[in-house]
Amino acid sequence: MSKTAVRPSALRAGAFAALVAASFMAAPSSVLAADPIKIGSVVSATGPASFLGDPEQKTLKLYVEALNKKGGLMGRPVELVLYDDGGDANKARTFATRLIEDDKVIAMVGGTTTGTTMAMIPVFEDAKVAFISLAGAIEIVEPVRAFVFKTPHTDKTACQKIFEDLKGRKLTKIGMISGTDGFGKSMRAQCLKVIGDYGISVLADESYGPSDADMTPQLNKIKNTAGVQALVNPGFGQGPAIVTRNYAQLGISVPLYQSHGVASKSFIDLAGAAAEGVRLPAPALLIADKLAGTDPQKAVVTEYKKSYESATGQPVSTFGGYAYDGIQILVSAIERAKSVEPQKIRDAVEATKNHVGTTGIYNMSAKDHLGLGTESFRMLEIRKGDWVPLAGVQN
Amino acid sequence: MSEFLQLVFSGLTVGAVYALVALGFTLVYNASDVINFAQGDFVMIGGMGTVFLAAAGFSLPLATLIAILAAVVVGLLLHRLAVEPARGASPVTLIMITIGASIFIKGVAQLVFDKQFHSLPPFSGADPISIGGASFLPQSLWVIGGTLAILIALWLFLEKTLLGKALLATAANRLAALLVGINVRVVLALAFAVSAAIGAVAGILVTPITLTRYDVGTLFALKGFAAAMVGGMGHPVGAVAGGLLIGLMEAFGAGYVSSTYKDAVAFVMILVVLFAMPQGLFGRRSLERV
Amino acid sequence: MTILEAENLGISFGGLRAVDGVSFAVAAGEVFSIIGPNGAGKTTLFNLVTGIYRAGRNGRIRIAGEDVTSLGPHLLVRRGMARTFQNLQIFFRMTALENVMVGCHLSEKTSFLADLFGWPTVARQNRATRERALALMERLGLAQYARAEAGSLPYGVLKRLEIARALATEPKVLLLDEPAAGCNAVETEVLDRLIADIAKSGVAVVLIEHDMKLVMKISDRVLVLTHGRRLAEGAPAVVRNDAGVISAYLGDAGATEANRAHG
Amino acid sequence: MLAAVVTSRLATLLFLALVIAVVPVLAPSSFYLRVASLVWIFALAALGLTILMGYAGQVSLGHAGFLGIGAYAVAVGPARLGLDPLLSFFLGAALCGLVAYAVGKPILRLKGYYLAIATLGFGLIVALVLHSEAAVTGGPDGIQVARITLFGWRISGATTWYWVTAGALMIGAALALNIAASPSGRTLRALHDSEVAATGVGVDVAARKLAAFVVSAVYAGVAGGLLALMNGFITPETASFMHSIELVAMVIIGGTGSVLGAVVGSAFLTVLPQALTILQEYEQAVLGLLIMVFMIFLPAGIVSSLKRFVLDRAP
Repeated sequence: MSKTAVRPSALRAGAFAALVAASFMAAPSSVLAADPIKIGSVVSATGPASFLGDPEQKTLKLYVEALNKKGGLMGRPVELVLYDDGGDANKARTFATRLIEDDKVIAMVGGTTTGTTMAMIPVFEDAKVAFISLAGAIEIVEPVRAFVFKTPHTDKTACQKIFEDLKGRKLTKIGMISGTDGFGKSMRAQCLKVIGDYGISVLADESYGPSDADMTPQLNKIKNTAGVQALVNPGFGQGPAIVTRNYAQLGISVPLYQSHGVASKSFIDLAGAAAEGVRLPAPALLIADKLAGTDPQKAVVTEYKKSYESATGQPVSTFGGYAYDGIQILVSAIERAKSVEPQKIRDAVEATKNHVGTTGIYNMSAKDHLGLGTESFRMLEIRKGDWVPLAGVQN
Repeated sequence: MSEFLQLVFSGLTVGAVYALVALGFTLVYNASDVINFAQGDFVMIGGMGTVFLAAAGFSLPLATLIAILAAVVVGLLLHRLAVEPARGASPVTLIMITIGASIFIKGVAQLVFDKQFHSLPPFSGADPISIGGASFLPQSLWVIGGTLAILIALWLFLEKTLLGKALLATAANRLAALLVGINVRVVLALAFAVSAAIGAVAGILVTPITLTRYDVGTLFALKGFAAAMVGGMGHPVGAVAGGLLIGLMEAFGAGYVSSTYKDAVAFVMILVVLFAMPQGLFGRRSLERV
Repeated sequence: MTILEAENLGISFGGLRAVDGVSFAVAAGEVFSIIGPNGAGKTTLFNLVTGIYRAGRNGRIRIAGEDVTSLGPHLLVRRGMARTFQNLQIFFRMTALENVMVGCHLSEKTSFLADLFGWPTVARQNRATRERALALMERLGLAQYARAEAGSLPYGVLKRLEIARALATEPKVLLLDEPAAGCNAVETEVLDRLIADIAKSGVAVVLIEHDMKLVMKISDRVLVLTHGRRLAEGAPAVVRNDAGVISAYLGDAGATEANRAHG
Repeated sequence: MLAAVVTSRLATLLFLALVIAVVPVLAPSSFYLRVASLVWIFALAALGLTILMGYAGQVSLGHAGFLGIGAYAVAVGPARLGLDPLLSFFLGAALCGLVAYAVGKPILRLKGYYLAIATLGFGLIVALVLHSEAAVTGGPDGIQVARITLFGWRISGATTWYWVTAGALMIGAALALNIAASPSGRTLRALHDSEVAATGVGVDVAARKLAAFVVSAVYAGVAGGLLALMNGFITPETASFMHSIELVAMVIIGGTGSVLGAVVGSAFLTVLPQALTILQEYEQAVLGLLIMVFMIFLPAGIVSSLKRFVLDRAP
């Protein structure tokens, strides 16, 4: 018995050693021809936030591909080192470490959700490498962290845009139904913060889970709340589409406001006829074809829309647009810095001025690592299955 | 009253889908003692398959049929290539295999389909029907009616056909079934096929209401499993009752308690039921035989 | 001295009265057998006595005079009641020795925390338990199987292993449910001596058994059950000749036949 | 026999120590140390489940709930209650034990799949609370975790955390092995095989299950606390259902009931996704496929199946 007792552990040793060895050999070692510039990215291409991460991933890949076709950056090819964190903050953190320690990237564009972004921030701050986040929450850039930037508008501006519109229609009592996902919860909190400035009050405040299939119970409650003059739905993914359908099903007559979380044309397809009359704040990207020729964003928005839709066959989304803006800001910063030194890249990103993106026009500074104002949002209404910019709120 | 009615409609519609998934769990469990966590993915295959086939130009009925067949093929492959070779392994190992299969199916689905949400047009219009101050979509009737139809068809199949009886016999006693000449392997494959078909039909019925995506299966598996357990594992009527109960609890939870904690309300109810009846609503109170 | 007293035990399953108002008492050193046709309620009676089923409202169980009616099964073991099972309940993934060592667990002086932190007392306790279990296995002629995985042992050995495990709890009363089932003549012979030996050591033995030869040979008293009720009770010779017992076992025709043979 | 148990117990620990000592030597960058640290942390949680599932045979599909409680304790304690991070860490582990006691008492009466669904419900409710009570937990966006200082020494850096987590795993493994070889371990394994028989020799089955549940919850809580402290940031995702499944998968894939199995299982599911990134969009499918293949061909888990394979061929 004591003889055989040694065997299993010896075998265990072998098995474990093999596993460990396998893990180390598995490190990717794909090398491009002329010493490429490595740009890192960690996005949630799968998992609950894949609705955001998938277009981001595709956009980044397409952009880098096109960039390399045009001869790359400063005469060197660009390598995009892209990892999928599945929406898990812990995995995101691991991949961030991998980008820094193993892949030795010079900058990073990614971080689909606020959670994954916040988990990765310390890695880039410690390594002193610029990190352009694609997530919404204001905490990412407030307080300002030396190496962290972001491209999406904050939820606060979306709320302000909605409330401005409500105020214009003299609607002051609203019902809210928010997703309990990061996006919905964060936007709800931001809306409640600024709502007082507009003299608007919330009479009914409901929520739904990220994968809920039916919101009639919550909407019915709002419907039965006396005095509700409008309905606001902060949320992303399938939630807003189902809310919109249930809203129509219950025959709720007050106006419905969605947020920039609906993000793409597929919302109209999913919500169908129920989407008629829904209003939302959105970046210029959604109405690329309707922009006036003089609109400063016309060119960039049209270009991105064309390249994305022809390559993927899917409608362009604002989330992909964030990634597009992020990588463009980075590439332009590298060009201006004429260097791949992380510190210089960071300085150049911070110096971004009048950068016309799909989301808006960026003017960053040492105090503002986002650089977008409310004017980047346009108020849209859905009419006959298409976005229609509302007059008077266009800039 | 109208609010109560509204919640009932909502709960029954969602609950009917849970019931169908739970029914799939039950069929496979009865025949093979396997808890098939890929059951929810059949729902996804049904919905996504129909969406993409319809988009590819197939007529809706034909797309539906092919999608169901696709789910059945996947179910048969799952049985033949993953469950059958592991015969005799412990239940946890078999569960792990089906979880692996579920991850695999989702992984393939995101390649074959995409990662976007999709919908199907409702079968008979989108104009809500109003009853007693509550309104619901015609598609809800399709879901509830479809569930009933499947239940009746399943009952007829199990009680009136030789094959169905073979399935029941195998469920009751595998060895005895083998001894009386039932081809147990065929029967097990049949159980996987039928449960896959039921899952796919559920997916097709519900997609016009709830939308679908490559990874909706996880949620359905979770709720369906809970429904099967609360009803009493292995009991078809229990599975349906469990599904409807959970659907209703979620609706009432959201409507009367808190929309944030509605899932908690449903699960607390499940716990209460299990404390009172440790074998589920319809499970036999088994006295330990020693 | 009376060790086990069971009074008026009864239970129903789905309207069927499986055991109905059965009472008996067993003294130290006595071998008390319960016989009856299949389905008479013998094992159910055991389950009532050992607390696996709850005795009916009027039922009472006493061990050495203490009322233990409402105690759970594991507490009854602490009071000195041990049993074996009709369908083997062996710890199949443990060695035979470990099976018996688990039986010693009540006499082990250790706690979960001590075990977790591996205090020196644990090793000492392990050694003591092992020795006690080995001695017990020796006594039952199981020593050579000590290190074998229980799942690999033959049926007859496992039957004895269950007895060893039950004895490890140091019972005052031992309930054996068909110990001779599936045993060959030689094994039955060994069992016969073993049971007598256990009884001689002062343990009250309650036996369910179908092997009538064995029952008649080693029992001090026999209780006959049929349809959950007591049919007869007494010394083996008395019960053997009871007309009711014969008809219950052999049917009425058989009873007539038996009568003729006697007459 | 006892000698054999002791030697194999020592052998397991020595082997584990050897692996722990060798990894830093081979690791080309601190990224590998981080991955290894994660392996040790999840192995610790899986070890807790090994005690519950492998020894006592009781399944829990809600153990990520305890991971979450332990993790949020070290985040919420200092941030909202002004507690010392180290104190919060131990309080978190203790809280896991308490919660496990309160929850386990009623639900451990349930058996098999019914217990599975009840624990699953527990895990979901924990995740839901962490998600919803944003004022305390920070909601779905997560919460910052204060860095831990020990006698004026700030614990940070991949190397430091490597040794901290490895040390925790060694302690956890030693304790788990202690239990296995003890009277309590025997009763756990006994009730795993037959509750009726265990009761029949006087084992208080309910109390024993509860003890195993509490200990396994504390393991998960400690693992969660370490994870939060190491990452410096935590989201409710930690307590998600998929994480519970992952922990169970680690135990089963590694080899139920084996201490090294828990470590191997944790390594399998932590290292594999890192290795599979080269497959890009095929990653998920291949991961699922590998899990299936391993479970079909090594049904008792990697460690246990290989052990059996060798023992069967041993002369």
